Amino acid sequence: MTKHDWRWVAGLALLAALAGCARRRQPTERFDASSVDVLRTAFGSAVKGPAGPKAAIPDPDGWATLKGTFKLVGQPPARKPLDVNRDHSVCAPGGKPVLGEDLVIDTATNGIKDVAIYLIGPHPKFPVGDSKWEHESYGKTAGDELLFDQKQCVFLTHLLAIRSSQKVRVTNSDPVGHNTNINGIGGAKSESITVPEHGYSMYQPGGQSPRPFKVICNIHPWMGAMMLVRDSPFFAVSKADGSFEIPNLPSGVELEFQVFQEAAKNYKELTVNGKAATWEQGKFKIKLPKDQTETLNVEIKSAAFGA
Amino acid sequence: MNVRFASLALLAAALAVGCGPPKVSFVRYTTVAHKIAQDQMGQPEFSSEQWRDIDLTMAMLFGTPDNPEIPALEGGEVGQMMSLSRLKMAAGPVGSDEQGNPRGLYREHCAHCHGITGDGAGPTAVFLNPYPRDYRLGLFKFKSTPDKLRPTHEDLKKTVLEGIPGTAMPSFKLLPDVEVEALVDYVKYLSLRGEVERELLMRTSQLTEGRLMTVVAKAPASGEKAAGKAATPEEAAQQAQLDAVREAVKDIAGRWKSAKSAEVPARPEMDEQKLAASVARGRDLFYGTIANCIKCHGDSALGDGVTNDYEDWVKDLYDPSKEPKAAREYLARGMLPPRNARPRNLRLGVFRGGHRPLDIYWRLTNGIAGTPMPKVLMKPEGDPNAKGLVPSDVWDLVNYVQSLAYEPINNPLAAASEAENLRITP
Amino acid sequence: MGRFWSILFLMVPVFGVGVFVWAMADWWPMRGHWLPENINAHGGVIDSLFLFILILTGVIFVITSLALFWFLWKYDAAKNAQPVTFTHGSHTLEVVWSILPAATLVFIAIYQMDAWADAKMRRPTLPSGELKPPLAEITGRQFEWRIRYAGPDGKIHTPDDIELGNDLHVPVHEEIVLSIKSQDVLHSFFLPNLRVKQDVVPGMKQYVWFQPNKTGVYDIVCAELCGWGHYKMRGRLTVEPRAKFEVWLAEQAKAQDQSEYPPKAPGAGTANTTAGAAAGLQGTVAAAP
Amino acid sequence: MSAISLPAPGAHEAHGDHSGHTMSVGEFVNTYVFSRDHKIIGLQFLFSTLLWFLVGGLLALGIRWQLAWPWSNMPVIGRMLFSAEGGQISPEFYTTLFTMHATVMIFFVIIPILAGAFGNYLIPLMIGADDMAFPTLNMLSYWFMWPAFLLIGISFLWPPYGAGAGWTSYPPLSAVPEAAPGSAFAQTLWLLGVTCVGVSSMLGSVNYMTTIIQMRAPGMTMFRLPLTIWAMFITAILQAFALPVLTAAGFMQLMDRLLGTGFFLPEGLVVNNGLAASGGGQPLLWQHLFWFYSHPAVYIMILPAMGMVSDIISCFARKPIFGYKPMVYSISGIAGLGFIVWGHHMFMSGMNPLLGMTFMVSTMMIALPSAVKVFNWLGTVWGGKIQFTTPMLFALAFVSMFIIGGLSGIFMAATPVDIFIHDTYFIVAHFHYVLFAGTAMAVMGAIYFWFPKMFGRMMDENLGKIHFFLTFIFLNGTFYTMHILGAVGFPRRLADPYDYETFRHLLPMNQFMSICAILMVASQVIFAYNFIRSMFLGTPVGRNPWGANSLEWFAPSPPGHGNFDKQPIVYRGPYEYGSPEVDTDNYPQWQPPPADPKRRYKPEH
Repeated sequence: MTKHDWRWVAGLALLAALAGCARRRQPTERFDASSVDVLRTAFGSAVKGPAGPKAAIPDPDGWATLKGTFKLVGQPPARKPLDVNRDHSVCAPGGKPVLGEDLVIDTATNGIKDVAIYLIGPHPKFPVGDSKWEHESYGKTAGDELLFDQKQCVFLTHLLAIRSSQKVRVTNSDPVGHNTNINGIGGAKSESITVPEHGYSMYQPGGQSPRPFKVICNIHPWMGAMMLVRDSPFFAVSKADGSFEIPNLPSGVELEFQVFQEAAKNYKELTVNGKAATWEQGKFKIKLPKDQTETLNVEIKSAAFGA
Repeated sequence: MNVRFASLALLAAALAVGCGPPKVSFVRYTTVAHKIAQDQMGQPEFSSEQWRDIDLTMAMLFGTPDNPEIPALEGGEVGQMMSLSRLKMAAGPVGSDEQGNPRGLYREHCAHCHGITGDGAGPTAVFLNPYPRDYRLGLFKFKSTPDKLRPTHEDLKKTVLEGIPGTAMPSFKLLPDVEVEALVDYVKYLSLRGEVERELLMRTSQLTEGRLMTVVAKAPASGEKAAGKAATPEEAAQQAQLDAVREAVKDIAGRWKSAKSAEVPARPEMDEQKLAASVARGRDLFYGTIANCIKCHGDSALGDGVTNDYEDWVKDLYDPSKEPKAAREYLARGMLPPRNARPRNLRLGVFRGGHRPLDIYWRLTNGIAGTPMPKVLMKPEGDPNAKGLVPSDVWDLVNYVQSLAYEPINNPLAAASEAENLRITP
Repeated sequence: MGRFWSILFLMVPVFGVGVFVWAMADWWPMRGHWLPENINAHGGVIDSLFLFILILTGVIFVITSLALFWFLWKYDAAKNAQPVTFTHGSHTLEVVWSILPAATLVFIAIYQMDAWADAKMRRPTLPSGELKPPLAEITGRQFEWRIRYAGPDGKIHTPDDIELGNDLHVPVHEEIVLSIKSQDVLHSFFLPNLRVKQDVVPGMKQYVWFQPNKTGVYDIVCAELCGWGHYKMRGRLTVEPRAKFEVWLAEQAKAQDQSEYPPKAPGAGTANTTAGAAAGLQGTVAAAP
Repeated sequence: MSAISLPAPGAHEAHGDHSGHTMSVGEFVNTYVFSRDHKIIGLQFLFSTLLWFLVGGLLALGIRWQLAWPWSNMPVIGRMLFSAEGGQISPEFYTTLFTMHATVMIFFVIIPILAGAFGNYLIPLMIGADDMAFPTLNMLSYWFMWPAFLLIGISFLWPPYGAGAGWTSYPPLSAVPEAAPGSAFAQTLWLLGVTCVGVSSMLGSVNYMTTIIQMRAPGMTMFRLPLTIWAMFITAILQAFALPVLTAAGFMQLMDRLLGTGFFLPEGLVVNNGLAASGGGQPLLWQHLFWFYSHPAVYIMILPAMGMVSDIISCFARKPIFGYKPMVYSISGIAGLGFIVWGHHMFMSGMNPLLGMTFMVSTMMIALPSAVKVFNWLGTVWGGKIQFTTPMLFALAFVSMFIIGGLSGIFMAATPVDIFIHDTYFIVAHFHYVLFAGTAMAVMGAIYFWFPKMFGRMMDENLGKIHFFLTFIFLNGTFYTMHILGAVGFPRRLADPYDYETFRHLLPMNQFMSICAILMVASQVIFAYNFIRSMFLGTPVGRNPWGANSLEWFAPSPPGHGNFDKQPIVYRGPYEYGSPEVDTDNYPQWQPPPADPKRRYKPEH
């Protein structure tokens, strides 16, 4: 056949393409329909009794302490100034720039502030009040009321970690009204409430959150903080020098911890006590010897913060 | 010559087969999937195996747009939420069954805005302001329950019946009650479905092996089950997977079950002067720092206070004010171009959540879920010198807000702009 | 073939008239394919005018069409032997068939002026001779009809107004005046059963009036393109006896005054609102602009 | 370059040296693309408009689909257009469908095919000129259509696939970009496109007027012009006077949309929570300006058809047109009155009801000349020798259908009745009887009639008759029933009228109409096949296959460049069929009168 015929075919193809047959489709299910029915029947008729052999969790043999520091290796990324666009007199007196707090490095020690480290295993749901797992020292603080203050349009606690049984007293030490918008996730309840000048409101999380969540103020959109709510009392937030300590942890069993830092992209390139390590999704497992104090000196490369 | 005819035939075939009426199916929750994949797994997308698991599980739980299913939990949590017969009435293509009962109500009345999947992204959606609700978050603005709690059946029904004044959501008051019920149930169904998909995505990202449905056992012959003989390891593994899913569906369904309207104390009866006084008090509260309304609604209640904020479902994905470029990757995945959340202009007298005093009281004391609108601080019990409002204060605010629309200053041109068309009278 | 084609053109008047007769006779399958029931005391004249014009034009249609058929049949070249009539026209004929239609058309025009004036110009008046104030104000917006009744104080545009969507109730056997306006784009307030239609234009206040003489539920249609949801602007008009109407209005007043949850037991403390609404309604009738 | 190796049609008749060698690209472009020859331009118009006719027809089928099977998946093309919602037509796409259907049919088909295609092709031939007065202007008048084609064609590419405020594009709906999906970018394209169409018609009309006044052949007095030419002449005048108003209005709306002026937007308008409009304007102003053009445009869309029908009927009745001068006067009368009746589109618009009365009278009056024309056509058929050729059948169909279309107009003219049937399917039936059953039938007839002149070959008569029969049946099945719907008050432009109790029971009727519509469009395939096939394989014909009188048949078929090989001299009017002066039943305008004075024909009076 001749060149001319090819042009004709090509033309038709183009036409078809224009007509839209070549348009990208939304992806749809890719699996065999039969397995759906199988699963549906199985789902409907749950096997009563023990569904297969569950790996029993051994009990701890006593108590131990986990402490350590988080430090930054390399050039700390500069803190970005925030866009203060109202109530300047209160929020930025003298027009001084307000800097973001998602990553605060202590210039002296290179310590990383506001790194949360909290227990997530072995129990998927922590046995609250189980004396084998929860040291009695924690009993006293179970119902405590914690302070969450804001001054000059800055949340004074940038990352607040609490137990789901505890209460938070959200106070406002500014002469302007704020609204505290707590975007709870998981069991932790969300609540957005106006906090009048020098007034306060109470927040009761109710349940635990799988990971820290945002607390913002819609009236002053640049304000931001985070909150972490756990059933277990085993969590800590690193201080300005990057140090943290979790006392009275159950010992002799493999515990799993989760590490979280707001600005961290990943936890792949770490050195833990001098040895290179990788914590996938910030998780790591550790077994603490009885009545010992285990130290974790963690160094995170500034690359992990996209610097 | 015959090449031409051949290619013509080819094109015809392509048209008939390739471009025939499409198979209607739920679309994936691509935006959130991208977000989760990035945050939790540090990769742009879920793998196709992970997606296969999710799709499979979703199909197992909720069926298809043409043939919906209710997740079968022993507790029947979901069964109490919605009835399958009503769902079938709302689902499927438009038409009617043998008995002449309507079918496909959702696609007749809702889908072109809210989308087949209830993602609030139907073909008409992009032209509307505000955008239609995306059911998949389980967040609804105008309801009687506080904070971000789920709405009650009545809340959703009211919205369907009355529509949402000031938006493109029309009233379906003129539909038969059974059809409205069907639609409300279907909205819940889509909402639940979306929440579950979101949850499954999150769980998948958390799983160490990253797979949700690794084993699919063969269907056990009814005889074996009856014999009650122990489950094979394969079945056991499968049950373990399903337990996880069950748990997820359970507590999401639980949120819907626990939805309960907030109580509202009766508004004090008032005569003219009392009302005037109450309005005056309300005005002070409006400008005061306890209720702090002016901050967002502006010094003259025209809704011009904070106008550069966004709603939560945008901020969940990315922060438009900080990283506007991130919009591209979500727009590519079906997000509608984000718009600012604008505080209501209270002088129009249009109340989207209803203009009954009750509704406005609820807006004030419950906040508006997903938006910057917070709830007012009620005076905590047992602390006399703490700041906060008492119900009568809230009623003052309600009265003031209701009176705003009628302040003569609103429309100085009312007379001029409504020149009556000339009429001759005998 | 000439015969065949002539017959084809004969079919035009045959079917043309047939279809209309069929529809008017309400025979299957064209049940209800005719003017919907008229429940407006002033609407009859429109129907009769419609029929009058229908008959008039029908006659002309039949005559001309038959003439066409007959000429085709008779002067078919294949069948017709005698030579063509070589004429360039006839002055008299031209004059005749100019004058006749002209006269008829002018007559039709003049004949209708009164009906038009009644429908669009002569707004009903109170016994006092003043213009009758509107019972309700109807605002078209994308895509619904917002309906405002005066509340207890009897004035529209006060905080106690009764505001509803798409649900208009009017008392039967009364001159009803409605004020209609638009909030955004053009709409058209169309009541098929009342033979009422008026475009609503933003920035322009207009009135429609009618006297329903039959209770029942009827459609409110939007008859001017107003956007993608044009077809969704369906309203409901309920015509009911005065007493029922006032009860209904009182209920609405109460319902939209709800300020307690869970709601009080029915009956308690609703008397004042009921009375108020009823009184307010009297007010609307009494008050004059 | 196989296409290029075609010999220029007619060129070899004018100067045969061309026919041998295949022409260079440059020559090809000059001859067929940017040609100044009125015949080529006419054919260019004809082909473009026929293609758009197809598009418009498909859009109409989209509308009919939704009305007959609301919200159900559209077969075959459903997925291409709206896979988003599973093959359903979305409501905003429905508004686009009827808007673009009207726009395409009116601005891209009817107006250009009458004035552009036939006006261009016939005027010089019928008045015995060798070309238009301003050939370059003429070429521009075609090439100004292309910006319009492109602008409006582009708007088909993105949702909602075109403008959606109706072809009347009433503000505020059209002027506020947020008001309707189609009112965003697409509406701007629409306004620009329509402006380009306006420019094109303006160029054409100036050219036609000059040509007809200046370039008639010797002996061709004004009252010896064929009625086609008279109609074209009056149409040109109408266009020249009415168009500027539309163009101005279009620009005002553009400014309202783009520059924030407030010609058509009243105070304090907030639509779809968009930005508040500038305000201070009046929506009715647009309607007045728009209809001041668009009502005369209705006659621009029917007068040339009337002219061509007169020629065809007279030719195949083999008998002089009945009342030539009254015909001319009534055309002029329609044109004159056409300028003072626009208000009858606005009886319900909120315009002062007093104006309604005056417009009612003038509107009633405009029915008069139309009546006169109908009677004259009947008079022409009476006492003739009727040849039932395809063109004749279409012409007769025009008369028969125009009677219906004309009479149904009286209902709308009667203001009280209009209260009920305004914006219902009654008006849809009315203008489809005038424009489709009327003009489109006439155009079909004209194509069959002048095809031999255009291409030197006959179209197949049998296929033509089948095409006519099917079209005639199905068009009545589609449009006549619309009167009945209108009587029930069935409104136009509703994506789902069955929401309303009042109209729910009309669904079966609509399905019947839609089936007829689909078949009607399908039967045009016969026409397309016949047209294309006959262009190459039809039986070749001489200069005057129909034995007609007017001058174009004096030229070769197809006429070469410069039209006439001999200078035509005109001795009489174009309708002297069956004259006693000659023995043949036709008596062409160019044929000298018999030498013998006794044979001369003396009119009675």
